[in-house]
Amino acid sequence: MDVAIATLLSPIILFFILGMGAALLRSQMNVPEAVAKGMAIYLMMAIGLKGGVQMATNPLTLDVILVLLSGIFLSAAIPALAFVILRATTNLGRTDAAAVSAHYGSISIVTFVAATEAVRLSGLDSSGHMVAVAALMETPAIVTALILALAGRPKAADEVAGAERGELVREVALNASVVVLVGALIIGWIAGADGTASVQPFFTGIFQGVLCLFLLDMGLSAGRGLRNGWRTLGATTVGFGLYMPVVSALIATGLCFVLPIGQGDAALLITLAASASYIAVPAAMRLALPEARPSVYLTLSLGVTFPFNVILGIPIYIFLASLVTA
Amino acid sequence: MDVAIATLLSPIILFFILGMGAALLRSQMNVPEAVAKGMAIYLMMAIGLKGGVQMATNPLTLDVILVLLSGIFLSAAIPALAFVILRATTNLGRTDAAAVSAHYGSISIVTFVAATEAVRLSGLDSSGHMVAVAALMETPAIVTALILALAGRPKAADEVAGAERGELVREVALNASVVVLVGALIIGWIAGADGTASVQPFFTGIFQGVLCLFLLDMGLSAGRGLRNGWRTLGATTVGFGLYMPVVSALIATGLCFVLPIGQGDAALLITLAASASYIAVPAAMRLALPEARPSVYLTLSLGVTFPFNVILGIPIYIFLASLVTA
Amino acid sequence: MDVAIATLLSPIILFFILGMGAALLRSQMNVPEAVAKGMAIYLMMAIGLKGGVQMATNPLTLDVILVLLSGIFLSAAIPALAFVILRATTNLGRTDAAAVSAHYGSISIVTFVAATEAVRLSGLDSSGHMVAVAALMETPAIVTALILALAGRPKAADEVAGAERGELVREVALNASVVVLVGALIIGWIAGADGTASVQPFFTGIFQGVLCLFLLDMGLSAGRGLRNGWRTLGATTVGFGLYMPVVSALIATGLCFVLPIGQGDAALLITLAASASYIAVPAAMRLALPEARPSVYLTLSLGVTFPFNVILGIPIYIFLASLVTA
Amino acid sequence: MYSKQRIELIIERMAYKRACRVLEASGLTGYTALPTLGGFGGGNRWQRDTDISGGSDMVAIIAIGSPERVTKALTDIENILGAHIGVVSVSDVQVLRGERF
Amino acid sequence: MYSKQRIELIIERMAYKRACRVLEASGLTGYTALPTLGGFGGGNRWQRDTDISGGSDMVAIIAIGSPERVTKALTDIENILGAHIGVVSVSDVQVLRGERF
Amino acid sequence: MYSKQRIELIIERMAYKRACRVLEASGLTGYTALPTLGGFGGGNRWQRDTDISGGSDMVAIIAIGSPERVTKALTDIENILGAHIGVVSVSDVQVLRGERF
Ligand SMILES: Nc1ncnc2c1ncn2[C@@H]1O[C@H](COP(=O)(O)O)[C@@H](O)[C@H]1O
Ligand SMILES: Nc1ncnc2c1ncn2[C@@H]1O[C@H](COP(=O)(O)O)[C@@H](O)[C@H]1O
Ligand SMILES: Nc1ncnc2c1ncn2[C@@H]1O[C@H](COP(=O)(O)O)[C@@H](O)[C@H]1O
Ligand code: NA
Ligand code: NA
Ligand code: NA
Repeated sequence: MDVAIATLLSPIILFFILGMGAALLRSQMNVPEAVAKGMAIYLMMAIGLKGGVQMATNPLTLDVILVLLSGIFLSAAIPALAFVILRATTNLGRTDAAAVSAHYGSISIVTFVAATEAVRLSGLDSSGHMVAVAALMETPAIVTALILALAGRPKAADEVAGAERGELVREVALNASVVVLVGALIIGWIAGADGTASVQPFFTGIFQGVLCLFLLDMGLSAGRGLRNGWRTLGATTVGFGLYMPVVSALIATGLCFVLPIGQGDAALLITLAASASYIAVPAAMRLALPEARPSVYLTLSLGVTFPFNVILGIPIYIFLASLVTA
Repeated sequence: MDVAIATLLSPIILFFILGMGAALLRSQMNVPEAVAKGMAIYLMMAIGLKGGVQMATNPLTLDVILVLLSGIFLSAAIPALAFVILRATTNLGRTDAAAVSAHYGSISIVTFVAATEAVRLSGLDSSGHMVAVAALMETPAIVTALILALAGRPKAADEVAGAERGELVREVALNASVVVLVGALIIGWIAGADGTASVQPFFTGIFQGVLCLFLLDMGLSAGRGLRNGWRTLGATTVGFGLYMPVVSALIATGLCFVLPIGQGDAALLITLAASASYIAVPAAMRLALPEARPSVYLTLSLGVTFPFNVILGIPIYIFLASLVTA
Repeated sequence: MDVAIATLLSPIILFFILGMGAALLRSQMNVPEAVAKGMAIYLMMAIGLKGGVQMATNPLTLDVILVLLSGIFLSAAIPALAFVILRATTNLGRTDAAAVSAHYGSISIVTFVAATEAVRLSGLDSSGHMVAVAALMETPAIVTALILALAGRPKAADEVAGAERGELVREVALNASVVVLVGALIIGWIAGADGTASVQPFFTGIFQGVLCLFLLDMGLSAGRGLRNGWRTLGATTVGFGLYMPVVSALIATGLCFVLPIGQGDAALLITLAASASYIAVPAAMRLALPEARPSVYLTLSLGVTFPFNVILGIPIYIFLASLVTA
Repeated sequence: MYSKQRIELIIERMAYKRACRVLEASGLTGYTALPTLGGFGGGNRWQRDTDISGGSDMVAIIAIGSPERVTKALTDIENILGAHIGVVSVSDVQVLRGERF
Repeated sequence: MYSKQRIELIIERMAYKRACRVLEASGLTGYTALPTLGGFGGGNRWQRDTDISGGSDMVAIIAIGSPERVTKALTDIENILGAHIGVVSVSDVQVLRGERF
Repeated sequence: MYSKQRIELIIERMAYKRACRVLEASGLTGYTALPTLGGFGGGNRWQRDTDISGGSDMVAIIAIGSPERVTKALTDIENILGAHIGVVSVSDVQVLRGERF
């Protein structure tokens, strides 16, 4: 409870709420796209470096590898469940349902960061390899979702004109967040704490502050997404955006019971499972399933699930993690 | 005198002069719009947070409320005086004169920040609620100016096609500077010094440096505004841009004699009165008085009054404040 | 050798390699132009300020003036040699060869910064006036190259329509890097260590980190330049991009033997001679020699020579400097 | 291919929403707005970057539609351009999938 | 002056490269892409700034070419627009140096 | 509505000011410049973002004016395009308030 309130009253969350409120009140203010993109790259560099430096001091044990594999499993499995639920409870077609489910299997790196802060505020420790888990969870969900979407098609659909072999793989494997996150992780690993000392004022010192500005923008983005898009979503679809993260979190919690994982890391793994992508997966869906409607999956992931996770979800996930290790 | 020289030789002012010089010499260099907008949001967050944290420790006394009300009064009253002066001494029409006067009633947050630094350099204290005063002074001037502009019209003008009820109110009450400044003030107030400690390296540590970069851009902007626009202004209008800040400052000084206010806060209130808006008010004027010429009010406020205030005005206003408390 | 490895494993260089690798693998990721431009201005302010503050404490001795003059000499002389080599060994025409040679006489400020870091890592000292040397070396090369290009023309070419007297001089003398670098140098000189103390967290504290982000972008830029452009270059031209920096470095090393210069400063002067411009000179060439092909000079300078210098060249140049003072 | 018309409205940014409302009200099914860098008009040059006030910022709006809807939109656009800074031009274009416009 | 045609293709950013390949394959000698700020279509407004996902981002592509090449490109563009969000229009223009197109 | 012409000049950024001077000198009453993202020409693709040098950056300039002024401007534009990278096209448009152009 205290954690929940401390999280809610941290500047990061308050700026998110400010942005969301301003957007819902139809303020015209905005953060320039270029600045938001620049901050997104910065945040991923910072997270990657931090994770890499931490990993440099801890050997890659079997325990760690088990957690990495669990992440991949969650990312690949959750979309199947999400797809079944969506087809059963909403009026989304096969393609839309598959596209939405890809988002819920994949992860949101900002939710991950917010959870890392909340974990720290709760006095728990988390380890650097959770960043690697996050990176690994980005893409398996896309594969599952494509199988689900294409399974229902009578025969292989004709290619869109101008499509090129390998463009989807390149997009999925070499998008900015994979390149920067994994790249910075490796750089942190190579350079270690000593080698990265001179860049820490930038990547650690001002990190929390930049996050405030970024979350202000996320709030504007989520609020506007919600205001423009909620009409295209039925009530059951909106409902899905609220309970699906909890469902994923419970599955991850179950898994944590059998994993050799600390409380802090468990909270992060649960959060990753619960979080939904809103940058990398939408881009991949536009290439792979262009007939799926972005207004559905973006509104749901960015306008419904992201605010839910950041404001209410994270304290719940930390609580779930405490059950595991209790 | 020493203060004046110390202010003039601070990197902030020197970078402003550098930018203005480069623009006047027709250098093509520029700071990208997106970066400038990003910095503007950053500066307002930082100022708001700082003010909010300070307010969290000081109760909202009657003295403070009196200062807040004085700010509102100054913002509402100065445009009336400015309007009369402009109509009497320049050849500006009613609408142009009203639009210009709105700018002089409202405030420039960058001038405010520069004054805060100069006040600190002079060894004086200022309090967090001056940020609230600044926020409150943004808009009353617009109301006064609209009354002045519309009073002269035979009957209510036809609405511009596509105009929407409430758009002006939304623009004025929810523009970026109001949202971010007031929002950050409240967040600082809620989170307090402890809650904001982790974001201080970003919002306090690098603040002065970011200000240098921002003022370089302001210098380029002011210099270019002046070079392109001065021909549209008559000599009496340019003169207005130079003496009006001093007139407003004197009025505020008079008010300070009867207010329960410290020397540092007095210097800031006088500076606020003397400063002229160049972002929020122009935007409101384009909506409310589109027939007023932006080349007049922008050149005056950004190209004449802003440089005057930043380079020469602030030391004068600090001196005036010393008279009040002497 | 140790220096070479330490340099190679510093985060700055690793991020450069990451960016270059991502571009060569055809990743679509990019850093927004506005952010890159903003960082470029920041870096030049920081370098200038630092140099200026250092110069404030050291008098401008005859020794320093000799080094400044040597920089100007190198910038003016190297293009003549480069031109002769290009005409003899490649199939570039007179105009293209002159344009390329201008780039190699002028300097790359990012290479300079990377060298400053490597010099520091090697435990050597460098002095603030090397920033002034860098600034002075930007333009003489352009003059030499123009003379070489125009000498071969039967008579003065007709002006391009819309060309204006003085536009080239303004572009060369007042481009962003000259204005900011020289401006910040003077500001650092005036304000000194005390006056700039409050801006140091921004301009010194986070400098190394910003450089990482900037070099990630440089890597993307260089990699893409190379991938798109190498086909337009013959093998001898690519070779020129690899050996010319070493040739220039050797000339500068020779000069250092007769100059009153420390080891760190010698390393920087050699690096400046070896580095090639990719922003200021291309812009000047578009105005002065529009018929020269940007795909040639940009690919060479940004795609070949810059990576060579940053990854392999700098350790070589530090080694050369050690010979001088040994 | 179907014959339609293309409106190109270059208008100050503060009036952008007003223009949007007018275009939507006229029944046009879509439009796209593009940013601008600078320009010249009334004897003055302006430039977007380093104009901190954004005061002379313009947007270019492109809308493709049937001649009737375009004509309908133009009346209100004329009204907007009476008050706001801007320029409008109309040209003939051919489109695919004509039922969409 | 030579008579050519001008394609204006407004298309979602993720399909930009596909459109480029199609234009190049049709033999067109060049095109230029412009950024967009926002727009309206299918009853929804969108705005580029502060849409962190970039999900509704569009680009405007302008290509000038001979009528034959333009016609050739349009078949494939029609195919792309069957799957992707976008609008295309074609108009007549006059150019200098007609042999370049 | 009045018949005018629309120049669309896509030109490398470093030659932007030269183009502006030419347009102004020809008596055209206004123009607007738009940023570009990337493009293709002479067998090469280019992309604005992450081209640190800005070397291949282009701008698109739109100017609406009377046929005489447009024709006058085109002579000098042809001269500029002899030296600088770029493309120009002219089309017919209808405008409101024809006396302004
Ligand atoms: N008639 C039109 N004129 C110009 N742009 C359009 C038009 N229709 C659609 N668009 C653009 O294409 C996007 C998608 O439209 P739609 O396919 O109708 O959802 C819109 O958001 C606009 O940016
Ligand atoms: N046919 C065209 N249509 C539109 N833009 C073009 C065309 N040809 C060239 N361009 C633009 O002009 C630039 C230079 O082209 P080029 O002069 O052919 O190298 C290209 O990168 C494009 O941005
Ligand atoms: N003839 C024109 N062609 C294109 N854009 C124009 C034209 N006239 C004006 N503009 C644009 O509209 C703005 C305001 O013009 P004006 O209303 O003449 O002051 C200019 O700065 C240009 O961006
Ligand atoms: Na997930
Ligand atoms: Na004021
Ligand atoms: Na050199």
